[in-house]
Amino acid sequence: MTDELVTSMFVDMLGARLYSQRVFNLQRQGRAGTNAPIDGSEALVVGAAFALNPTLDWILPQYRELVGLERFGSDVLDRYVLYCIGHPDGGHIPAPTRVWPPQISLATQVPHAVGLAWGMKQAGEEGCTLVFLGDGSTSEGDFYEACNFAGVLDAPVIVVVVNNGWAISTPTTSQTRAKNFAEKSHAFGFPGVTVDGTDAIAVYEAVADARSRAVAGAGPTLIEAVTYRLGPHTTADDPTRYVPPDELNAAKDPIEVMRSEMQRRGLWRQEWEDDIVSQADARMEKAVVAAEATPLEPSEMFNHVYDQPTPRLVRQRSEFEAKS
Amino acid sequence: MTDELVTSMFVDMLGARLYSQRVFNLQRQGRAGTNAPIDGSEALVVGAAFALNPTLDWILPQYRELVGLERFGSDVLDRYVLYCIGHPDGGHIPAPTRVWPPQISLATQVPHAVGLAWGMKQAGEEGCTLVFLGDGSTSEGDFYEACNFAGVLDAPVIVVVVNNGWAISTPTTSQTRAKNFAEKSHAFGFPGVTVDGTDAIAVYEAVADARSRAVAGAGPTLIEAVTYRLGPHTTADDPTRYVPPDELNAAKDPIEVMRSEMQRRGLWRQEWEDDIVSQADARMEKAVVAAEATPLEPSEMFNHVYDQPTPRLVRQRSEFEAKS
Amino acid sequence: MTQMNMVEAINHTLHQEMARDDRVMVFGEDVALNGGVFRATEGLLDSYGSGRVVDTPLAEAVIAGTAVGLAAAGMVPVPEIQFLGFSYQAFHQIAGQIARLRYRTRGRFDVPITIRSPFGGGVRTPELHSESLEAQYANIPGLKIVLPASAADAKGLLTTAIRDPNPVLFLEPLRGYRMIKGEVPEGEHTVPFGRARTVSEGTDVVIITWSFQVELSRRAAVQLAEEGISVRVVDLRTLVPLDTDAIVEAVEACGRVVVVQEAPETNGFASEIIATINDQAFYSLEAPVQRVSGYDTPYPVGMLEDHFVPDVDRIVAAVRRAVEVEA
Amino acid sequence: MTQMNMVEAINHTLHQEMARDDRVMVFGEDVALNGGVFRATEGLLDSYGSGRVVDTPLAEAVIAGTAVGLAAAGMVPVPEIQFLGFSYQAFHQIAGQIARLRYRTRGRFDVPITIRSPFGGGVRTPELHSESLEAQYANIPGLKIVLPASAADAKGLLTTAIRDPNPVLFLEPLRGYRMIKGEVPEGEHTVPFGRARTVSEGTDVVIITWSFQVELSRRAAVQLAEEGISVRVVDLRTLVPLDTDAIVEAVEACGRVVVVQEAPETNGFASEIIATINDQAFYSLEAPVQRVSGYDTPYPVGMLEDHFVPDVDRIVAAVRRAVEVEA
Ligand SMILES: Cc1ncc(C[n+]2csc(CCOP(=O)(O)OP(=O)(O)O)c2C)c(N)n1
Ligand SMILES: Cc1ncc(C[n+]2csc(CCOP(=O)(O)OP(=O)(O)O)c2C)c(N)n1
Ligand SMILES: [Mg+2]
Ligand SMILES: [Mg+2]
Repeated sequence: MTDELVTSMFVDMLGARLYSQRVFNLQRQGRAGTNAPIDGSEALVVGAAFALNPTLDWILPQYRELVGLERFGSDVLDRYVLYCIGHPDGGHIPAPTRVWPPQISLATQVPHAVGLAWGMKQAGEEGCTLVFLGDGSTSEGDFYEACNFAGVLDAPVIVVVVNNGWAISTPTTSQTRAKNFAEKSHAFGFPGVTVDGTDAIAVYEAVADARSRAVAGAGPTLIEAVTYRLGPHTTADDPTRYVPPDELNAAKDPIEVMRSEMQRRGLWRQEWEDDIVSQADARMEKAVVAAEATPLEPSEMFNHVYDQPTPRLVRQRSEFEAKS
Repeated sequence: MTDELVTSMFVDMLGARLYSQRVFNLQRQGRAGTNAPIDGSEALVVGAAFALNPTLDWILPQYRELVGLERFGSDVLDRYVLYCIGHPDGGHIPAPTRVWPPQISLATQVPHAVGLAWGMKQAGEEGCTLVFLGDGSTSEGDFYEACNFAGVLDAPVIVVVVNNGWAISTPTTSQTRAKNFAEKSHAFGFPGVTVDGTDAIAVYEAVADARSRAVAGAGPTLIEAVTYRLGPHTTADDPTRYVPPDELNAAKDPIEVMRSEMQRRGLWRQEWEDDIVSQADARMEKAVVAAEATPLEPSEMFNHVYDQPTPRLVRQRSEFEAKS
Repeated sequence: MTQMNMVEAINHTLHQEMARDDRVMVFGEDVALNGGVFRATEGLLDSYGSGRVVDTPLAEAVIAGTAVGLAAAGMVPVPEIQFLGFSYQAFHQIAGQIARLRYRTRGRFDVPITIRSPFGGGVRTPELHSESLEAQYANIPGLKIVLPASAADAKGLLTTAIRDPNPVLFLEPLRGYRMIKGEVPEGEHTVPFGRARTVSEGTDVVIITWSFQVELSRRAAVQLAEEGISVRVVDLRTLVPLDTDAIVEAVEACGRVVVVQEAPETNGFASEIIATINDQAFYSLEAPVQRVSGYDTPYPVGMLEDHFVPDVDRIVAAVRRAVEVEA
Repeated sequence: MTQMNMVEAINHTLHQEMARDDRVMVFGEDVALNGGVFRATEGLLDSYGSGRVVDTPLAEAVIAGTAVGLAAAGMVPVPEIQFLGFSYQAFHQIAGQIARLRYRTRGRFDVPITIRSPFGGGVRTPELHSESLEAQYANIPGLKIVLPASAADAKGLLTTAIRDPNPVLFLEPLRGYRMIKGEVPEGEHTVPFGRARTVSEGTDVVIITWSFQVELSRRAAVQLAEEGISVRVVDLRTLVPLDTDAIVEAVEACGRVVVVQEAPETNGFASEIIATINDQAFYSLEAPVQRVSGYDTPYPVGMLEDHFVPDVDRIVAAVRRAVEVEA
C-alpha cells in the first residue's frame, strides 16, 4: 500500500466524518431531515471505495456511506446534501457516477446489486458491484435470497456487511446466533471473510481480492467489516438509552487508527490535517449553499412517476397548479 | 431400533404410497384437484413422525407429507382426502391432532413453526415443532428469516429440508451453490445435519436427536433429508420434459430400502405386505367414500372469515342465498 | 380521565392489556430495550419481562409469521411493524397467511393478532416511512383495519383489537402521536369496531374520513362554519368492518359529501366509500361526492410532502365545491 | 393472422420481442427448461440461450429485485411470477422499489420491466393460485397495470409492455390461457395503453370490465339481447393508465352501468370505476352503478369457487337490476 494511497484514503475519511457531522447539525438547525451519521464506518467505506474502479464498478449504499464516496465523484456528496435537505434531486446521482442513492428499505438493495452485476456480466461489461448493508439488515429475507441467487449466477458482486454492533437499539446478539456474519456465506456457497472495519487498509485489501475474483468470473464474496457505531443511530435516536458506555469507550475510532498509520509512515502533521479539514469544510459549505439554493417547483412532485405522465396525473397536476 | 418400530414405520410407508397414488388417480378421474405425490419421501416423513411425540409435538407440513402422518392421527389422512377433493373442511384437522394443513405458499410455514415453538416454550409446554420444506423452498426469504430468529430464540423447532433434487423442473444446482442444505445452518448458528432421506431409520435417529436437543432447551436443528422425487411434481406436471431418465432410474426407492431392512430382520413376507396393502386400500376407500359424502352448503363459503361475520359479509351472504 | 397524547394512550393501553392477560406478547424491532422508536412500548420490558416483550431481528416477514404460530400456541401476539411501509416485507404473511388462517383451518385456530404500525406523512420522515397503505389492505378479506383519530379512541380501539379473536391492522397516525391529545378514561375502555363517530354535527355537507384527516377535517369544519356552511365530520374509525349505516344516514341527512384520505387517489379507500354510497344512498346524493386525496405519485421527499398531503385548504375547497354544484 | 389461444399468443410475442431486442431477458421459476408451467415461455431457452432465459431459484423477491438491477444495467427484464398470489412475496420489491425507481432517482434509470403473471380463478388450482389482486396494485403509483382479454390483445399489449420504459404488471387470465382464442396478427402488433376496447355495442346498459370477465360479460350481453336489452361491453385493457374518456363516453351514452370484477368487493378496482364515474359522469347516471364482484372472503377451495367467481347469471341479473331501477 503506497503512502499516496494511504494519504488519499485518510483525506476522504476525514472528509466523511466532517460532512456527516455537518449534515447532522443541519438537522439540529431544522435545515435537514433525519439522517444517519457515518461515525465508525469511515475506514470501511473509504477502503472499499478505493479498492474499486469508479469507471467500471458500482456502489449500492445503505444510508450511512454516501459521505465517504468522494472517490467515486464529487456529485455523490453534493446530491447527498440535497437528499438530506429533502430535495427530490438528491435521489439523482447523475451519470457517469456509479453510485446509487441511499436505500431506506433495508436490504432491498442487495437484489438490486445482484441484478446489476448479472446484467453487467450478461452485457459482457468488465466490472463489479459492491453493496453495503448493516448487521441488522442481514436478517431480512432479501439479503439471503439475493446472496443465494448471486452464488448460482456467479455474479460479480461484493456484499459488504457493516457490522457496527447495533441495529438502532438491537445488538448483534439479538440479531443472529451465527458465529459471525462471514459465516453466513456458507448458506450461499461462496467465500466469506471477516475484516477489521476500522482498518481502511485491511478493508481495501479484502475488497481488492474480492474484486479480482468477481471480475475473473469466480463469483461473489461476502465481507464482514467489523466496527462500532460511534454515534447515535440517526438524528432521531438517543443511544444513551441502550448503549453500554464501556462498550462505546472501548471502541476503536477508524480515524485514529488511520492517523496512527499515517504517523507510523511519517506522513502526518497536525497542520496538514487542519488544512485538509478546513478544505473539506469549505467544500461542504459550498455543497450546502448550493443545495439550499437549488430551486424547486412544487409541481416537480408530478415528474418522473412515469416517463410520460398518465392522463390522470396530468389532471391532478393541473388541479394542483390551479390551486397554488 | 426395535423390530416393532421398524414394522410400524414400514406399514405407514406402504400406506403413504398407496394413499398418495389413490389421490393422484382421483385427480385423473376428475374427482380431485391438483395434488403432489409423496413418492420418494415416504421414509423421511414416516421416520420423522415416529421420532416425535404426537401428544406433545406439532408437525407443519409443506404439501406432500400428509399421507405419511397416520401416526399423528387418522384424521390427518381423512382431512387430506377432503382437502384434495376441494372441500373446505379439508383444511380443518381437528384438535387434538397436532398437524397443520398443507401449505401452498412455499416456506411461509417456517415462521409459523418457529412462532409455535416459541409460544410453547413461553407457555412452559414440553414438546417441539417440526416443519417440512422442500429444497426449492429454502430459497425463499421466509426460510432464512425464520431459521435465523429460531436460533436467537433457542426455539424448540426442527427444520427438515426435503431435498428431493427438484423444485418442479428446477434442479438443486440452479437453486443454490451451498455445498449442501445442512450447511445453511451456519447462517443461523445451530447444527445442521444431512441424512439419507430414503432410510427411515436414519431419519428417525436424526429427528430423535434433534428433538432431545429441542426439548432440553438447546435450540433448533436443521436436518437435510436427501432423497429423489420418484414421480411428477404434481398431477399437473410432465417430468419427462426435464428429468434425466438415468438419474431417475438410479434413485433409491425408500419402500425398497425399508423392505430390505424388514427382510434382513426376517420380518417380511409377501402375504403380510399384501395384507397390509389391502388394509390400507380399504382404509383409503372408506376415507374417499366419507369425503365424497361430506355435505357442503355453498354458503359455507362465508363462514370462518372472522369469528363473527361483518355486516357486509352478512349482506353478501344473503344476496348469495337469495340468488341460489 | 387523564390528558394524554396518542402515543401515551397507546403505551398506557399496552400496559393495561399486558397486565390483564398474560398471554399478550409484544415484539418487533426496538420495542423492548428502547421502548419503541416512538416510545409506544416504553416500560413494557421492565414490567412484563423479556419473555413477553421481545426485540426481534430486523425481519418483518418473520415478525408477522411468528405471530401466526404464537396465536396457534394460545398467545395473543401484538407485533409492531416499525413503519407501515415496511409491512410490504411482510405482505405475504399478513395478506396470505394471517388474514386466511381462520378460514383455511375452518376455525381451528383463533387469530387474535394485532399488528400495530405507525403510518402517514407530514413529519419529514425518510422514504417509505410515510405511506398510507390502508386501501391495499382493505381488499384483503379476513383482516380488520382500525385507525384511531383521538387519544381516547386509541385506547378504546386498541383494547378492542387486542381482545378481538381476529387479526387487526391497527394503524397509528405518526403525525398524531404527539399532536393529538385528549382526555382518556383510565379504567376499562373499549370502543366497538364498525361504529363511526360523529366528530362535529352539521347539515349542509358531510366529510367522511379517518385517522389524522379527522383532525384536519374538523378544522376545516370550524373554518367553514364561519362562512355559514354547516359541516358534519364523520370519523370512520374502522374501515373493515365499515359502518355503512352511519355513512348512509349522514348522506341522507346532508345530501352532499366529501371524502378525505391521504393515500393516492386511484383506488384509495375513498373509492370504496363512494362506491358504497352509490350502492346504498345514491338517491340521497345532491351532488357528486368530492374526493380529497394524495396524488398518484410516490410519497414525496421532505420538501414536497406538504404539497402532497391534504391540508385544511384543500378540504375547505372541496366542501365549497360540494355545496356549489347544482343539485 | 393466425388462430391462437392466449398462451400461444403470449409465447409467440415473447419469441418476437426476444428476437427483436437482445436486451430482453426472461427469467423466473421453471421458465427455461420447462418452458413455464403453462408453456408461456416454451422454446425460448432453445432459441435465445441460457444467458437470456433463466430458471431462477424459488424466490420471488429476488426475481423482482434483480429486475431493478438488470434494468439499471440496460437490460429489458421480463420476469415471470408463477402465480400472482406469490407476488406477495415480492411486494416490497414491486411496490416499494420497482414502482419508485424512476421517481427516486429522478429519471436516472429507466424501468422497462414487465412482470408477467397468471391470475384469476375458475380452474381448481390450489390455494393462493387464483387471487385477483389488481386492486391492491392499482393504489401504487408508478406501476402500469395491463390485463389482456383477447389473444390479439395479449400480443399487442405485451409488445407494448416490453417496449415501455415503465414497469408493467402484465396479468394473464389463467382461465383464458387455453379457453380464449382468436385471430392474432403475425407481424408487428402493438396496442396502446389507456385505450379501452368496445367488445360489443349497445345502448341500454354498459358493462365495464377487464380480463376474463370480458368474455363472461360478452356472453351475458348476447343473452340479454334476446330479452331485448341492448348491452355495450367495454374492456378496459389497462387499469393504469385508465381510459376515463371511454368510461365517460359510455356512461353518457347508456346512462346505466354495471362493473364486473372477480376480486373481492371491498376496495376492488370496481370501486375506483364507480368513483371515477362519480367524478366525471355523475349527471349522466340514470341509476346507481351495479357492482358484480367476488365476495369479501378469501378465495375459496375448489368445491366452492364456482360460487365465488362472477358468472354469466350474476352479470345478467345485475344488468336487469340496472335497467329496472327508476331513473
Ligand atoms: C425494511 C426496513 N425495516 C425497518 C426499518 C427501520 N430501520 C431503519 S434503520 C434500522 C436499523 C438498521 O440496522 P443495520 O442494518 O445494522 O444498519 P446500521 O443503522 O447499524 O448502519 C431499522 C430497523 C427500515 N428502514 N427498513
Ligand atoms: C411462494 C411460492 N412460490 C411459488 C410456488 C409455485 N410452486 C409450487 S411447488 C414449487 C416447487 C417446490 O419445490 P420444493 O420446495 O423443492 O418442493 P417439492 O415440490 O420438490 O417437494 C413451486 C415453484 C408456490 N407454491 N409458492
Ligand atoms: Mg448496524
Ligand atoms: Mg424439491
